[in-house]
Amino acid sequence: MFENILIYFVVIPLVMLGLLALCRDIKQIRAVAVVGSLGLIALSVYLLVDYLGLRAAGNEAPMLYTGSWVWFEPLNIHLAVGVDGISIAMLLLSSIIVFAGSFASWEIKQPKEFFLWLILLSTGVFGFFISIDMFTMFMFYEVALIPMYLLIGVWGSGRKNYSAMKLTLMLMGGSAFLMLGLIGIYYHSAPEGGQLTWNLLEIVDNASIPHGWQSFLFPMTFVGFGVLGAMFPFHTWSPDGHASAPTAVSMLHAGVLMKLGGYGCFRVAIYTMPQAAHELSWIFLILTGISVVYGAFCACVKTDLKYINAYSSVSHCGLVLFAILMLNETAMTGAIMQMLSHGLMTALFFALIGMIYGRTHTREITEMGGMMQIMPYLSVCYVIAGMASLGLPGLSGFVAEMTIFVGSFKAGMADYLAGAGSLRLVFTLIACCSIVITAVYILRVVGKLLFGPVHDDHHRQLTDASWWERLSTVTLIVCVAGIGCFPNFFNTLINFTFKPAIFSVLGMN
Amino acid sequence: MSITIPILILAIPLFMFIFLGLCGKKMSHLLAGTLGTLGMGTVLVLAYSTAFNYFFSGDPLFINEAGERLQYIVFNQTWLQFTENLTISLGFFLDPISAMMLVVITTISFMVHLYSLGYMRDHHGVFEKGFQRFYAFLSLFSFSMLGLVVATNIFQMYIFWELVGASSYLLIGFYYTKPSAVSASKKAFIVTRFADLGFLIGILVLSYYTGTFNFTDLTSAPVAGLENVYQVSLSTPESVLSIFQGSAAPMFMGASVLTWALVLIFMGGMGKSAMMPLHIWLPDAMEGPTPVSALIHAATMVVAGVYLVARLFPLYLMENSALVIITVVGALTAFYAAMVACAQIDIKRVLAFSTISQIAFMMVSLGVARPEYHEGLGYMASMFHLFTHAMFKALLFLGAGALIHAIGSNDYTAMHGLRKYMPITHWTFLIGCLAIAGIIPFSGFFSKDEILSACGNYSTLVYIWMSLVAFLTAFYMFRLYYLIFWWKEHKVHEGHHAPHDQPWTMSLPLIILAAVSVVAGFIPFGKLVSWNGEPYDFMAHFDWGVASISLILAVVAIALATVMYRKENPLPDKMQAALPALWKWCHHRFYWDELYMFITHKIIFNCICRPLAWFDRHIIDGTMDSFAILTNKASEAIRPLQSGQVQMYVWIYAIGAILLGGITILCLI
Amino acid sequence: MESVGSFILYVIVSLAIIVFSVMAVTSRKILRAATYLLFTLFAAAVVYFMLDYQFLGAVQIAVYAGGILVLFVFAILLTSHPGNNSAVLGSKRRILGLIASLAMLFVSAAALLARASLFAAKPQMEEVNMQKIGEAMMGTGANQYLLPFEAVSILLLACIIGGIVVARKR
Amino acid sequence: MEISAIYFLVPSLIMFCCGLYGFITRRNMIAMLISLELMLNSVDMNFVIFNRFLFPGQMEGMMFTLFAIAIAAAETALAIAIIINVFRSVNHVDVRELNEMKF
Repeated sequence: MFENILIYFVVIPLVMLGLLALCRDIKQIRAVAVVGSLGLIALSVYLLVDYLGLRAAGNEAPMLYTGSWVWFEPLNIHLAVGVDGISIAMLLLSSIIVFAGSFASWEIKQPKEFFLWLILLSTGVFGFFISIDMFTMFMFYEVALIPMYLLIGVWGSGRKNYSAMKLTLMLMGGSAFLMLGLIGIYYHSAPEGGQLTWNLLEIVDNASIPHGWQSFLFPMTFVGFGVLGAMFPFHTWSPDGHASAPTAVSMLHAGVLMKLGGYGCFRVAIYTMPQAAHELSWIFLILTGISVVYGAFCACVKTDLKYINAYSSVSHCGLVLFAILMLNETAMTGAIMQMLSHGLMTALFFALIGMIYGRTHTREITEMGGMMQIMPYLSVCYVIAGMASLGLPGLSGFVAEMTIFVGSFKAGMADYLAGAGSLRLVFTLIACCSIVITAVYILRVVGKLLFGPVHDDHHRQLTDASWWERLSTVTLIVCVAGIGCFPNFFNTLINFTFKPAIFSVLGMN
Repeated sequence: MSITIPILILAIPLFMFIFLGLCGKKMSHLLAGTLGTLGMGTVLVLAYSTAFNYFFSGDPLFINEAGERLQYIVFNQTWLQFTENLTISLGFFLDPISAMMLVVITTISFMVHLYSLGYMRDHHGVFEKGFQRFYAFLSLFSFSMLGLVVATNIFQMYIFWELVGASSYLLIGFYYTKPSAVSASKKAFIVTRFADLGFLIGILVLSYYTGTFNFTDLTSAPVAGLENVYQVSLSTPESVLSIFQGSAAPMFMGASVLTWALVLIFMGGMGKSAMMPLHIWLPDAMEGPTPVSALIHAATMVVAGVYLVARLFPLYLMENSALVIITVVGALTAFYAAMVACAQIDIKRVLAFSTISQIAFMMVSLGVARPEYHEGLGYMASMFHLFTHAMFKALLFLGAGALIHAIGSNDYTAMHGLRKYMPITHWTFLIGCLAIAGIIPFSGFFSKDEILSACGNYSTLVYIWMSLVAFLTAFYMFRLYYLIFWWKEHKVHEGHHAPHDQPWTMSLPLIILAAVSVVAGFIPFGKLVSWNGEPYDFMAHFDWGVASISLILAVVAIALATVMYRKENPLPDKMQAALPALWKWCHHRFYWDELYMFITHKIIFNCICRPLAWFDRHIIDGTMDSFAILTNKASEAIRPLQSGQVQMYVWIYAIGAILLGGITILCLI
Repeated sequence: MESVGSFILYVIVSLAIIVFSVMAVTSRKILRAATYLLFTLFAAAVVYFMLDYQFLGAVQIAVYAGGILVLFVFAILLTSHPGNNSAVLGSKRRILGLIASLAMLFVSAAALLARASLFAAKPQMEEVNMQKIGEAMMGTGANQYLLPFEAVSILLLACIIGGIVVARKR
Repeated sequence: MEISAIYFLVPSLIMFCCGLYGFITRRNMIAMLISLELMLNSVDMNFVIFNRFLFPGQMEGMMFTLFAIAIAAAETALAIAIIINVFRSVNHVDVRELNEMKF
């Protein structure tokens, strides 16, 4: 079992948990967190390189590094792991954000407990991305959700109890749907008389879910994951939750956890039930299309920085699900890139907001102004994050959005010309409009918060970023710019891997 | 041709941006400025050598035996691969117009770099705060603009198009503590962004049908035997033609898809080139430092729209209706901007509207270019005007900058009679005015005259309309000139220095640009740039009738301005009183800004955003909360059963037992 | 056929049980209630005697009437303030109690009366003397009760300790 | 006049019902305990009665009662200890006020 490299994505956090429990003072805690997350980054980079090497050597299997160990025999539950390019991209993203998050919570109160929960959460995240067994996947999913309640409830700010409760309950509600869906898939995972399985690869190979069941199970799983992906109208946990969460938790949650939703929608809902995905995608297309513009419009009038960013996340994550539903290779590539891009960018945003909030003790943009004069470093980072968010070329947002638009426009036109309705086309155009609205709310915030005269003279004494804050932001900015400048690397990484899946989906066209 | 020089042309500004952006704070102001200027100077030399090489070396890659200029892709690197054949590449495209643009951009940019060394400091020679940042942004802008013009494909153009917009945003908002500058930069970005939405959709439509982003695939034919070399052709390649022409041409809502795509792409051009109704950002953009206005909002970025249409011109030729739309939009904008320019007080605003009007000239010129009229005179004229306009408008802006620097105000009412104090500025400004008014032998005369004759070939109505605009142009420019330099004696306030000419760093660019403005008209432009690569001898087609009429109009306009504004007199006030409504509307720019404010703030903000946010908080979130409340209520309802009263428990237990027992017993009996 | 004397005794005893138990649960003075309980317990002891279980009757009197009731009296004196009557019962609660107890009464009475024919007259029985009880209690064979006896003794021990622990002043 | 088992069972039943009534209605914990004793006693009586009338040769009912009395003693002692303890901490023994541990 331990000869499989993927296991270490769970082992390292678990070891970190153990070490954290032994830590005596904050220095040791920081050391454990930093060394551990560096280890995770190293591991994921090694995995990336090794993976590319294997692919270059002509390994065409849909998942590499697969391994499977029986866990509960009667229900055929395994601890099954395996990765493709998408999972690797997500693992890389998660490890980077955990790293940046550790630095962003450098001076948190009650650090030991905080980091224990945070690392437990990331255990869940890593476990989720390496699993290919639906049951273990679900288990890790829950492991990632529960610590959120405590992290927000204890270390949060504002209406933290309400927000923590709301977030947890809504996500749990989503998991309820999800569980129904997963169990349904399990009971149809093999042809009559065959051995039932939770393993995604086997389920896809068997392709034995009856059509009628698909149209019931697809919405279940899609909504289940979609709640975490902040799909309209199940997004309201996101503004409140993010507004109350401490910095690192916001980062991790918006940066990685919301991606669990998109990843799950793709990997479970669409991967296993392509027919239903094809037939029912229109419902979710409408919902996600609405999310895209709706989140952006809502962000235009909010005055709380975290609310603005949370609504912006609704908009961007809506774009992820939207692109996935286009069932088009380019759009799906774009969706994965948007996940990466949004993860990094929004983590950067939340880190910066947390740092600004930590100094000014307010998040109302009406109570701040002229931050550029007071904390130039943070302000410049904020402008960069904003530019990434509104899709400036050279930063990650642009490539992701353009890939999505090109792909979904293609899907939309193909539908339209084939006489299959203009829904996709219309919603593609509507989603395109979001680039303008995004510009409006980003520039509104930048203008009010960073530029202009200093609003409050008390703010003049505030200091600029400390070294750990700089490290945290620089890490994220470098990644954002890296994706933005060299998109083709990620494009091929993602694109090469999910072709078989895509073809099985497109085969339905 | 080696690819080192082209790469350096792009890499040096980019490096300068990163270097000055990261390390600028650590170095002295002067060092940063000098480094930036030197960098730009190097780029200038490289770009000149590239352009010279392209135009005059006679290399078979650039010109064929028939003397036709060719298009050459110096390098093309895949940047992002969407599908097997749909790819965004970053490359370097050399053809007549891109070579010409390289010259224009590097010249103006270098002038502005040099000029800013003097401009961006106060009278005591203290550099402004953020001086290094200013040079970093200038470098970023130069990089983006150069990348835009050498784009090998439409998506590369879009990428740099966006970067140009962002650097323009940063530069307009350079004085970020000034709320008006912040809102102007925001406005500029959002308006152009809106236009870019059209551009993007246009690109998507075009690429969906043609399956390519490459300009060469869309507009030109490859030359046999030479790699990366293409014929500049009038008709688009067969592959593209076959998609869009014939009875099977795809239609959408009554118009052909190509028309839609081209009009949408033109919409992007309208945004960047400030065509009505997307022009509102440009006057406000004057909040930026004046050198920025000269670089971005007069000479380079604003002509990107013209360049875009010129780049895709073979496609536009396929769709007459798209060209008609361009002509109409251009003509209306030209007239509107000229009218408004007559009634502005802020000298930079006058110049801004003059810019809008002149760019509209170029657009009209492209719109009226047809193969049947003098081999597409309009295209060549448009490019020529782009070139000359860049020079003299930059000159005018830099001159205005010198005035503002000396006076400390944008308002001509604070100036008046400055000719004695600032002779260099005065003479160079006069040359600029003469050039834009179209007086022989200044450069504007030649280019404008060709535009007018192209219009005359196309339609008399357009010709008369544009001549009227030319007349207004001469009038408002000289109104401005007289109001700044004549009108009445300058009053030097006590305790202030008398205004004086500027340091050499500022004067030198003025003099160079003035010299260029004088002689640029004699450049055999048609030999270098034409729409199909064949040299075009415009002296052979020179229409003396049109030339003399336009010259007469310009002289009459100048005379009128002289009468009205040379000496202080009540005539202007009388005019104003005679046509109060017209003056008011012109002065308020026909209330476009107010209309936009109404739409964005009153309608979109108050009628869409706020209700949506309310809906989200109260309806959607309310529904979610009401689930929670419902659950709570239900639990409250059944909670009293667990009262903690042991007697109640016993009672319930007893009753239950009795019932069960009773039923059993009744059954047994 | 019973003698008239024993029948009269029966009537007195059963009346005593009924009356005193009713009074024990309705009296508003708690000490009186305890006293009525005592009478009820005595009456029960008499019933045991009538049924020829003399030892049981003796234990009833000794443990119940003698031991437990003393505990009650102590507890009452410790916890109630003298002269305090318990509050008049709310009618709602009384009705609830009446419903439950009357329902119980009717159901059980119906069952009893339906099966009344099963019960014949009191059969003859050998006297249950102390020796038999002792043997039953101390033996381990069939129908012998050493294990429960020991269990009860442990229980009582635990109870003593528990009582001390719980009631001890901290 | 035959005194059959039913003659003894009816008073016992009434005693039980009284106990039930008292347990539900009384507020004083000691009074409740008294009611409980009534019920317990009624059950003891039933054991004995059934033993005597139906299985006269055996001793199960009697022994059961014997043990029940012992257990009742233990139970009462413990209950009273608790009651006194409660009284010490809240100064009353009203069962309806003792609901802090509900929910």
